[in-house]
Amino acid sequence: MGTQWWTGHQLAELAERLVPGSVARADEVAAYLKPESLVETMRALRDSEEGDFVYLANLCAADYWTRFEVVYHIMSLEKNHLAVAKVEVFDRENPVVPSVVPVWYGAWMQECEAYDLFGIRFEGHPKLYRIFLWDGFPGWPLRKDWLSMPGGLQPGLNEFSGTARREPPPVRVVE
Amino acid sequence: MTEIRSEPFVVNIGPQHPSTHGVFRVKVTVDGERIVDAEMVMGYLHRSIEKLAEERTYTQNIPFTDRTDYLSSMSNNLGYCLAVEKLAGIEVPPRGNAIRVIMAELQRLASHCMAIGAFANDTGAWQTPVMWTFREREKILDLFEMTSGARLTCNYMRIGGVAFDLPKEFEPACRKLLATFPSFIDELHGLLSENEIFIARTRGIAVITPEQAINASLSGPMLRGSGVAWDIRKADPYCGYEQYDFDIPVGYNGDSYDRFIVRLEEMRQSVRIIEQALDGLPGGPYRTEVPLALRPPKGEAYARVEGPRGELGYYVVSDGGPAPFRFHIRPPSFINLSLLKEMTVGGTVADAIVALGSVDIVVGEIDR
Amino acid sequence: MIEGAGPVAAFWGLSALTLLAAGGVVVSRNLFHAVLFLIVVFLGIAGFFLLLSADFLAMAQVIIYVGAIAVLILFAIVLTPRASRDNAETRMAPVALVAGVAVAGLLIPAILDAEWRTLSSAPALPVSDLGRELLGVWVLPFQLASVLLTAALVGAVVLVRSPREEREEIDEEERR
Amino acid sequence: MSGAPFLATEHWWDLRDLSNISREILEFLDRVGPDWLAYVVSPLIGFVAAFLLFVLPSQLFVGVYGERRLIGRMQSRLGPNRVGKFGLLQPIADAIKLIQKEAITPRGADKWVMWTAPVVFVAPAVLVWAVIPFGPNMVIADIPVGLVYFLAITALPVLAAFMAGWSGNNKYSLFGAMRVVAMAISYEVALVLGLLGVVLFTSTMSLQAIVEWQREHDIWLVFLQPLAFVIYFISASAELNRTPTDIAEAESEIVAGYLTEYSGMKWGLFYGMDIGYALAAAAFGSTVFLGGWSLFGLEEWVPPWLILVAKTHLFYFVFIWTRGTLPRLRIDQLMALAWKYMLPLAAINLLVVAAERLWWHEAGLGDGIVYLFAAANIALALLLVVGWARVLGYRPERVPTRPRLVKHVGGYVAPGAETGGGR
Amino acid sequence: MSVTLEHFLTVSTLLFAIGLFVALSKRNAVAVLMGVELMLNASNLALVAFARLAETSLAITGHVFVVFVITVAAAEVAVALALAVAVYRNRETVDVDKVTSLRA
Repeated sequence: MGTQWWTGHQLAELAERLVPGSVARADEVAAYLKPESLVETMRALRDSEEGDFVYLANLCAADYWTRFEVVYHIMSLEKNHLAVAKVEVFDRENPVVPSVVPVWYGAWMQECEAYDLFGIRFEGHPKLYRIFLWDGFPGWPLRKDWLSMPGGLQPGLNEFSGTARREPPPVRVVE
Repeated sequence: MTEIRSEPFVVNIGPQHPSTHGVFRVKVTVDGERIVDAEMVMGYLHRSIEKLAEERTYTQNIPFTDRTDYLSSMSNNLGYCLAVEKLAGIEVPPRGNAIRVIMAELQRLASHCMAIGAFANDTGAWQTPVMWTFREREKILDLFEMTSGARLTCNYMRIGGVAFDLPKEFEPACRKLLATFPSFIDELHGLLSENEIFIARTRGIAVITPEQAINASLSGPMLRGSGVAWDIRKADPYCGYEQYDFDIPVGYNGDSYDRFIVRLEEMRQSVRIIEQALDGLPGGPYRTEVPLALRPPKGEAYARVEGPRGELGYYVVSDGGPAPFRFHIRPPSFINLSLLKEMTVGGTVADAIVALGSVDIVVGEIDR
Repeated sequence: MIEGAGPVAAFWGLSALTLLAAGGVVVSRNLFHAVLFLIVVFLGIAGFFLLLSADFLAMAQVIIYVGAIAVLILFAIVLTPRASRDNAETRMAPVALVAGVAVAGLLIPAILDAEWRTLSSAPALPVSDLGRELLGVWVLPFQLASVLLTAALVGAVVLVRSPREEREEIDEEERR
Repeated sequence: MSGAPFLATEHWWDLRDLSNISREILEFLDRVGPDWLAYVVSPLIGFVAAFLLFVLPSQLFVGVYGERRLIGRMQSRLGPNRVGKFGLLQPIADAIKLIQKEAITPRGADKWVMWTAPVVFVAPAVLVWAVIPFGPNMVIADIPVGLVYFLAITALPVLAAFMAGWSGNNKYSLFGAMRVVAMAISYEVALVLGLLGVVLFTSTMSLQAIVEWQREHDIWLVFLQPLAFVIYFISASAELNRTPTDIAEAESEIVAGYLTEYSGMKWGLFYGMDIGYALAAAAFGSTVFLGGWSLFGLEEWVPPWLILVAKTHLFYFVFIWTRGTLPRLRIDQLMALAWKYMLPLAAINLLVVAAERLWWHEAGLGDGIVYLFAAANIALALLLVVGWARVLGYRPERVPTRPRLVKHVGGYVAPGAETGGGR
Repeated sequence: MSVTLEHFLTVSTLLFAIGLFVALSKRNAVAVLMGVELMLNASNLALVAFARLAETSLAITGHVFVVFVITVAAAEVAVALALAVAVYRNRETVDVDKVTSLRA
């Protein structure tokens, strides 16, 4: 009865068995995968008999000041279990994570959203663009250090100088 | 003959168009009547709710969830409250759970009314189905008003239960509604499901195979229409859904018509669930008292409910403070749109409208 | 001979309308406008037919010329791109003008000069007579005309079929 | 059809036949005025009478008000009920509102074409009424080719719609224009073929004579020609852009079709004349198929024009009804309906009628045989419609209208693995 | 005041001349087709005028001819427009000056 929620250790154990050396660390909640072998691991998890993670329930990013986390909630419909995988990125200037679109097409829009709001570039995404905000929007609004717009500007169209900026502004790291 | 260079031209469907269900825009490239490319443009309604929620307490965030999917505020409230309860380890009393189930299912009825009406409008039925479904939806909104004081953005669920107990008048009014609702569904069945023109317009349009549907993370009626039996109320029961007896409707080949009949059947099942919940409505408290400025322990929680449009998930991260550290909504209609291009390219403009209508999007939820 | 104030006024009005509209076909720079002028010519000719008590032909003129032919021409104009919608003349325009003036200049004096044997009273030409004539004396040409029409339609369909449609059809057959 | 007047009197005050009063006026004018005056005044009287008695009230109060109230009832809402008693003045309020509105002409539009299109649209709507007989003596121009006249005149608004769509410089408008032309050309063919069956039976193209024929034989042509009637109804509703076939104005797809760029009274003319054409099509249909102003002898006591008005509005009610209930077909489905379905059926119908007609006249059978023909034709029509649909692959029993039901979750449900449901 | 056969024939001739000019001078294939239609209409007018006004025992024949002309015109338009569209698709032009592939 009910979905069986895997602990991070369970998932880490399976992932390590399928793709050796793919897990960075694991805790009670989630298994932290290494970005280098992410797509390979995810594909193995999807195709494995035991895991059968055919369904990507949720993909989102989170900002923990020093690092970004990309969270994958993956699920099996037939076996009815759910596991949480995470990828950590420490580069705030230019965060890059491999895209899992080749594994789950459902990641397409959610990766665009994470890119739009966090600035995390998903390498291998067929068309990564700012899905909600316009091109040239200054900064990545869901980052913790995005408190107001650069230059002290407040959100609001009449406050904008009019010249749209193509490049994201330099990020102010608040530690 | 040499290859003919046809003249494709771009037509904007939306953001201001009679059938885009809000400020949503599809840029379609057409060659004659046939669509060769489609591109979604969204974000017109982006309010950055996820960012705003990081600066308010957990209880203050409940009204935000009303305003994401404004057609099913109860389900959104419920999903968020479940996530926070999971995070803070709060138990909900049985009466609260039963009331939540009743409200969520009523909300599903109301939302499907809207979805079916708008979908019939998209196929070109001149306002009649939408007026009929709105008539029934009004009765449900009356019940919401009776209980929560608001019709659309109810803000009714609370962390640990619901905001108020059911008023005395609720049960007779709800039973009266439930007594007439199945006949209304039969009426819709006669008006639309067995209508030859409606079948001709929707059958075989925007077909999604089960493999595609699963791979693209579709959920709700979109997934079930493709023949995949998946319903979070059954798979991962919350609020005591395991006590109720109901079936999962699944479609045949995943076309627009299947998604429509799945929604229609879901309304029948919802009526069944509400009847059972009303019959077995337990007494006792309806809410666990939680401090107003709730400080859940450090950690994260992902809770999901079967919203009218599909898997409605809330991912909440707490850093021990009074406000969520990260607040993410997994909006079903946003992800259900993933396959829109595959559904529309190759069909005509009229088919694209039907395909978009069968997804049942709410732009407030897509853009948040 | 047609007499009476009404018919004569109608004749002069129709003549002016038709010829001016024909002039409009020549001078208007926009091909779409030219077709609209052409429609006015067609309607004027239908008016002439009514004046000459050929009711059925007038109606047929409106149905076929205005309802079908003109609309088809408009359709073809919309199908071709904007750039080729002008109504300009070629370099041969002066020659064509000479030809037109020559035809008019030769024929009109001849017409005015000829001794036409005209009727004093108009013959009655009901539609049923036309039908009997068509299916009696002229039945063979009638059949030929229908064959021609069919052949023309088939030819038109074959001509405008695009390779994509052909490919689709071949694919479909192969699938079967 | 002048014939012997069968109405009781010829007094001018006998309003059962309105031609009495107009004849009085014309004779009076002939006595006092110059000889051309009567010629000028008589068509004016015809049009003014037709407009005052029929078109204007029908258009305003049945077309606009009645249609909105009726559709309101079908949609379980009230409809307009604020302006005047029961909202009866709503159409007038709408007209005033439309006149006040700004008539916008987009910058890239072809101004002259855009401004003439409504005029081209309105003129035929008035001209159509010239051949509709309102009573034994009440027809403005009883021309021998009235039926063809109707078809010819109704070919003109298509042109106006095309002009409107082309001139707006809008992609939706252009879509609408292309669709309206494609529809009109396709449905005209089936329509004419269907009406030929009627002409074969009555051997006349004068509408008055067709009504007389139906009166003499005591049968409506709808019973003799059920297929032709159905084809007429569908084609008329297709050419009028009424809802099951309103793809030219398909609101949910191409906003408002060829009317997208129109506003104010220019739009109002299109809107009003849409109803005018619908009424004209209803009047024509009731004249040709439903016995026109005759009602099995009752027309000798009841004013015949009232009978025609009643029949027209009944016919029009069916238009409203379909509009209120049916979804819209797609353009390729409509084309298929016209070419693959209605055209063959119309051709078969024509053959059958020709054979019947030939047999009737060659064998010298009496008039009573029409009842036999009627029974045969109705049975044949039903058979043909059902049979031809089957030939074209119509299998309603293969369409499940209820989903399958399963008890437990778990991935894809193969056909046959479900636990309940189905059709 | 009266209108005679000559009047109709004159109008018909003028119309024919205009049609000839249009057919010979226009650059656009569709416009050429329109000129041909004008000429056909002019001849129709003459035929009907003869049938109504000239002294002949075969008056109805004029009407029969008009029916044939209208039929042939419809066929011609269908083919000509199809040609114009096909030529446009292949060569991206409907300019008759530029469609000269038959020239050696």
